[in-house]
Amino acid sequence: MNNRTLTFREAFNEAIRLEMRRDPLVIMMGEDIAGGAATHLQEKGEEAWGGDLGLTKGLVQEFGRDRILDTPISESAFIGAAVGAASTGLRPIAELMFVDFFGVCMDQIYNQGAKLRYMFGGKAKVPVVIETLIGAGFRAAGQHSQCLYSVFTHMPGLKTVVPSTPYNAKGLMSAAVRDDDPVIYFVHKVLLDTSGPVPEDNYVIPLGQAEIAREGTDATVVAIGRMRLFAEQAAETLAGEGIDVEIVDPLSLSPLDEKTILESVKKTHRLVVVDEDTPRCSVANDIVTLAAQQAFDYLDAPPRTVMAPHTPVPFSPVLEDLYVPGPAQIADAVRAVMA
Amino acid sequence: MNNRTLTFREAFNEAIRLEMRRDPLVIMMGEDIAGGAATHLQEKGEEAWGGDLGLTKGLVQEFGRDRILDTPISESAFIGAAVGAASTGLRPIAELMFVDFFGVCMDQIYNQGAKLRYMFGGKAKVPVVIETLIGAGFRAAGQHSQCLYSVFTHMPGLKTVVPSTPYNAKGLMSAAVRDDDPVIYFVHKVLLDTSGPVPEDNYVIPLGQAEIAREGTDATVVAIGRMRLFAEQAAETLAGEGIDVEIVDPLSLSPLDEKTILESVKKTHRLVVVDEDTPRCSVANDIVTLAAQQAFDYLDAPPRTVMAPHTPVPFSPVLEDLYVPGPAQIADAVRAVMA
Amino acid sequence: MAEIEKEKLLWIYERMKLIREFEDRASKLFAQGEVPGFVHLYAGEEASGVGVAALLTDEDFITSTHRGHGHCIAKGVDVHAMMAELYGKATGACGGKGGSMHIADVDKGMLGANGIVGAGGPLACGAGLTAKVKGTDQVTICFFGDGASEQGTMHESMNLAAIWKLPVIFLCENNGYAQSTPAYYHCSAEDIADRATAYDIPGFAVDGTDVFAVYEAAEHAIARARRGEGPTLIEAKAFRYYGHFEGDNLSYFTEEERERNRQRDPISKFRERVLSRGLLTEEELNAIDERARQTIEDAAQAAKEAPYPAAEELFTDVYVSYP
Amino acid sequence: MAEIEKEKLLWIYERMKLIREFEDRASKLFAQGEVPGFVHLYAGEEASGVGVAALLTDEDFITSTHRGHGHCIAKGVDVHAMMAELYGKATGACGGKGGSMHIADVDKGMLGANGIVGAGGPLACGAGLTAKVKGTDQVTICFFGDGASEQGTMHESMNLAAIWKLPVIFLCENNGYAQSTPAYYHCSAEDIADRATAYDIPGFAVDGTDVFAVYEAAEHAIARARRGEGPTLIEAKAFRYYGHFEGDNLSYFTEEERERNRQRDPISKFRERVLSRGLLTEEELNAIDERARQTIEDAAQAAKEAPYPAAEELFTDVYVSYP
Ligand SMILES: Cc1ncc(C[n+]2csc(CCOP(=O)(O)OP(=O)(O)O)c2C)c(N)n1
Ligand SMILES: Cc1ncc(C[n+]2csc(CCOP(=O)(O)OP(=O)(O)O)c2C)c(N)n1
Ligand SMILES: [Mg+2]
Ligand SMILES: [Mg+2]
Repeated sequence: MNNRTLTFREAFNEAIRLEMRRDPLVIMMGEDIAGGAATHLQEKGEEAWGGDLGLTKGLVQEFGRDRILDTPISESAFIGAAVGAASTGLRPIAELMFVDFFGVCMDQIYNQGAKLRYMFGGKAKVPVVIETLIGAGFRAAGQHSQCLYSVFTHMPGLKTVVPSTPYNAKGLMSAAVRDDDPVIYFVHKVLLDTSGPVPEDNYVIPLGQAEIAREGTDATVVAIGRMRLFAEQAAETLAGEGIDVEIVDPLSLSPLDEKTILESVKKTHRLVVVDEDTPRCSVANDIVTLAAQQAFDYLDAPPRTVMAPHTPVPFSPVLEDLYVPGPAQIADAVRAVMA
Repeated sequence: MNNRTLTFREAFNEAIRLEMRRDPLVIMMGEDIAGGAATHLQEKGEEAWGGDLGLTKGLVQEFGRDRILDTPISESAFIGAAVGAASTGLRPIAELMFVDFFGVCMDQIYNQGAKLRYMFGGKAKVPVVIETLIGAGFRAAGQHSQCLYSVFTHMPGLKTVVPSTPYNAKGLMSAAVRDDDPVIYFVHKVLLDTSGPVPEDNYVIPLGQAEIAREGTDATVVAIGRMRLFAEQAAETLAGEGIDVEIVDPLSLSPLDEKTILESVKKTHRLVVVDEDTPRCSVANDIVTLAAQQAFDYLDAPPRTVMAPHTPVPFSPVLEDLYVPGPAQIADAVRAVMA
Repeated sequence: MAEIEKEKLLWIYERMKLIREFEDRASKLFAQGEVPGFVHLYAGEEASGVGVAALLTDEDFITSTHRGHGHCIAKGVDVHAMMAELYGKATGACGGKGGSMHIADVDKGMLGANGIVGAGGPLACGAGLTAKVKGTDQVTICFFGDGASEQGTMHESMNLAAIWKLPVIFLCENNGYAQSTPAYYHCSAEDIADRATAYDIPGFAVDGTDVFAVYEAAEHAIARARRGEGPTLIEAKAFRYYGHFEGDNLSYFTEEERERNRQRDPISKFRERVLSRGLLTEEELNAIDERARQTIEDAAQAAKEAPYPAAEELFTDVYVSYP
Repeated sequence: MAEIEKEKLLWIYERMKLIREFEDRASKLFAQGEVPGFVHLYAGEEASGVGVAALLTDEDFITSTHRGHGHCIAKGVDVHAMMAELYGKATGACGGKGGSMHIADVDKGMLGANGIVGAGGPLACGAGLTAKVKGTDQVTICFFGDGASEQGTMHESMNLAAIWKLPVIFLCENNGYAQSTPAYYHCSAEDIADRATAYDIPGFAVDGTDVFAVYEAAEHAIARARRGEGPTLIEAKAFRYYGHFEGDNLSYFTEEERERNRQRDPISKFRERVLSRGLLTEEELNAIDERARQTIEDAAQAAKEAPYPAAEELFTDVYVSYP
């Protein structure tokens, strides 16, 4: 039954479950992902948490504490351990609870995990997955609400994916676990409770393949992660105005599916990029640059970007709601490139 | 005598010396910047190193060990200490020996130093300078040769500067020390022994102000840091072919002098951006995006970028020389936008 | 038991009660959907924050954690400004931009709650360095949790403070858990205080529910720091009444554990002590109870009615200047 | 003194000599401009790398540092491939892409020299985790310096290895300096081995110029690790003959210090011991000297003549696959 509905959280969890059943070399580690070692619960075979936001619920019951490892608050040590384990034969998944914490462990990710293979002349591989929460909307303030996937996308040796629906969340996780390179998998916290159809079989969505979320002819909107949902809302509004928008969801940021993006732009002649990350040195600017360099003669209007401002994420609900790009700004940007 | 000649290293050192004389609140810390605490040298008032590449030679003799502090190999602790000291009344300069080490201390830089002011609602300021070595050319391999200024430029709350000559190295350091925001000051190691005229007085080059390194009418080449020197060589060659290149050196990446860049592009109608950093989520793509969005109708050809490839920096001299963009590639890119 | 004059005893009790009232109220407001975000409550740990703050002036500094309300109140941050910050209102301590995890008051020496575990260590070294360079006798207290003791920043900071002889007291509040993970699982050391040997500095483990014990240990450490002899590590063993953050149902606590905790309540413990020793009277304590309740009541009311920040505030305070 | 059979004694001496010859040659080649980049030499520290490696098989792992030549040779990495790597030649251990600071040979369990101080700690935990999950008896040796002991990663790694009981031996090579900064300045602990108490694991400080002492300590630690009882911290106190990297003139060394170091030479020490005890003969040792000299001579010659990598190599090995 292909129209079974799951939440993003359930789809994510199911992918890990199926991959861990498939391959005994897959293990997982992170803070509270088993849910604390509180003995009275262990005895009852129960778990306390299953991860801060419940992403790993139930995994420890099925796979036990030898494969689902709670860690101390030592991101350098355990994410580096995942890298070291990957280069010696396991296929670890490590949870960096919030991407905002990359500042305490980035060396192990970008100088070790990403570069060992190159520096060793191809004589090593590092099949590790690091999954991490991103994004604003939780009133979690400046240090728990960033996107930051641009920083990881900048790094040679890393692959970066940003799922947007339960369906692609599952397929991209299976692909990431089976991939032989380090993959950083970004989960937007606001998407966790969204739901959609998810097949039961263990399918894979190849890394580096974008998805046409909506076919259209008048303007191309490239929208990353949660922004895809807002782009779809904006497209509805614009349809009412007779503007037929095509929405491209890259899914993978590195490798980036340049072909699909360029084909769409060459068809519509207009480009708007929507990205919740801050503007400087962003994936959005990569995509504008791609179009400006390789579809220059096709563009009928200057490409637009709809992004968060160059500010930290504010706590106050009224300010955070202004911080996050929304359907209205997307619609305005499309109208502007159509003008 | 305004035509006194200094090396980049000497100019950098002189700026710190003059600022430390000017303001007793300025202190400096880093690994081996005093030159080790070897007592027999202390007694003789001598220093051993004056920094890994001699940037801080002589400072400890003049200012003593209370203001020039050797540190353990604890980047999080001492760079965080510089941030904490800045927010409580000092104006510290901290040396992150090589920018490649940002992965062990980024949290203190981007989550603390960069955001305290915003998160505290403006009730703090963090006048800290972090100076760090960047760039390939030293056969220093994958973990000692990166640029990475794009990562810092991405972060709201940070200012980033990349000097290119002894003259602007001195003026930008004085400006950085006097600035009330966190400034990351990037020194390309290959530039240290280059020399040029440097006035003796303590002058300032305002942050956010680009420099027209060469006036021209046919094409705009925006070149960052060491790349400016290569752009100048390419411009000589092209002049011989009747192509009159204008070279813009941004000096500051955040804030970026968009006005000067746009004026040049609107004048020449052609843009080439030269950046030693890797291409994804780069400053170069920011500048292409700037032109594509705000000078779209002025561009007569697709903007080009000349950058390092999306690979780690290789050790082998033959490979590293291929890795670094050079005058020939810059000239080719300019010819291409002229065609 | 430490000799503490009556004025100070009254101050200590009032601060502890203010914290408890503030946290109980914050918990209700979160449950009612009045206050959003990640809210980490300090109830049960009042004795460590207040026991140390009793020895500080506004000139001294503290660095805090995600669980910072108690540290703020102990250091004298205005509870009205704090409550408004929890709401994200313009009248908040940070104008609503920081929220519970980033409350700060630099003028009061409170260098901020912090969303990053272990991040306070380096910042505390910096505040200590300022005092050392300026030649003042200011001290800095670095509060951190048992879980934070596994973060590399704390190791680096204690070593740096030790070799530079910085006037910093590292105060580890061991409440037995890092989120749902017990200290006996995440920490290899018997006592976290044992780690002082790694830096050749004094280390004490004290009952973090006994304000007199905390006060006594802190008194030695602070005096040592003011004399320029460097840092001390103090481990205060306590517990938390609430979940890791509001929304956590504490499923990992046993009933015995909850009961044991109730028996150790720092506020009841203080009351018994001062009453049995005749240091304070029922009337004095009850008056404080009533005042604390009223103060928090007013703060919550005022916060609820206060305005949200103006839209422009999104863009201000990123830089001092940015052309 | 540890009982070591003759075969092993000969092996130990040969490895130590190979390291010394390799480093002396590398120093000359750098001075002649033949070998570029940052080159950190191990001469003086041979006993620690070899004393531990004598107890390992190719199945066991080691993580190394920027000063990795000695660890590589001790673990059995081919010196021809190493020398070629220093030149950046196609025949190098990493095809010329890594250089001195990144020599690796995963098949030999050598997980790489490392340009980042302290980065080996987490990687070593990972190798230990692989052995634990797969249920093998492989051990991992994490070599790190005195300076690295101040890096947060080492603290986190020792705690993680302790609570997970990983088969990892943390071997701190204390040569007295981090670049030009002496350990007595950067390190607050009396002995770095004392830090074992912070993790409730065994800790030993040994004479790192005495291969027998290192062997003995490592024997206990490795047996413990293979039994699944977890990590051990060993501090081997030695010195380095050369500067921090080639080009450093050692101005921070006193003449007395240089003389003291010469008196502690690990290779002479070994010779005296085995000769005085009649375990090996002059002839046997001299034959090894000659063989080592010749091997390195040949390696240098071959490396000089080897081809550089092809231009395409710049773009290969970034990913296993990248559409
Ligand atoms: C670097 C980092 N890692 C993880 C987290 C998520 N986190 C927030 S609080 C916490 C537990 C902290 O435990 P402890 O230090 O004992 O403080 P407590 O919550 O018990 O007061 C964790 C894991 C974080 N905020 N920062
Ligand atoms: C994180 C990091 N910080 C600083 C450096 C620069 N650096 C390279 S080696 C070194 C000294 C290391 O000292 P130690 O650990 O004692 O090893 P030794 O050189 O004495 O063998 C330093 C500071 C680095 N490579 N990585
Ligand atoms: Mg705790
Ligand atoms: Mg050393």
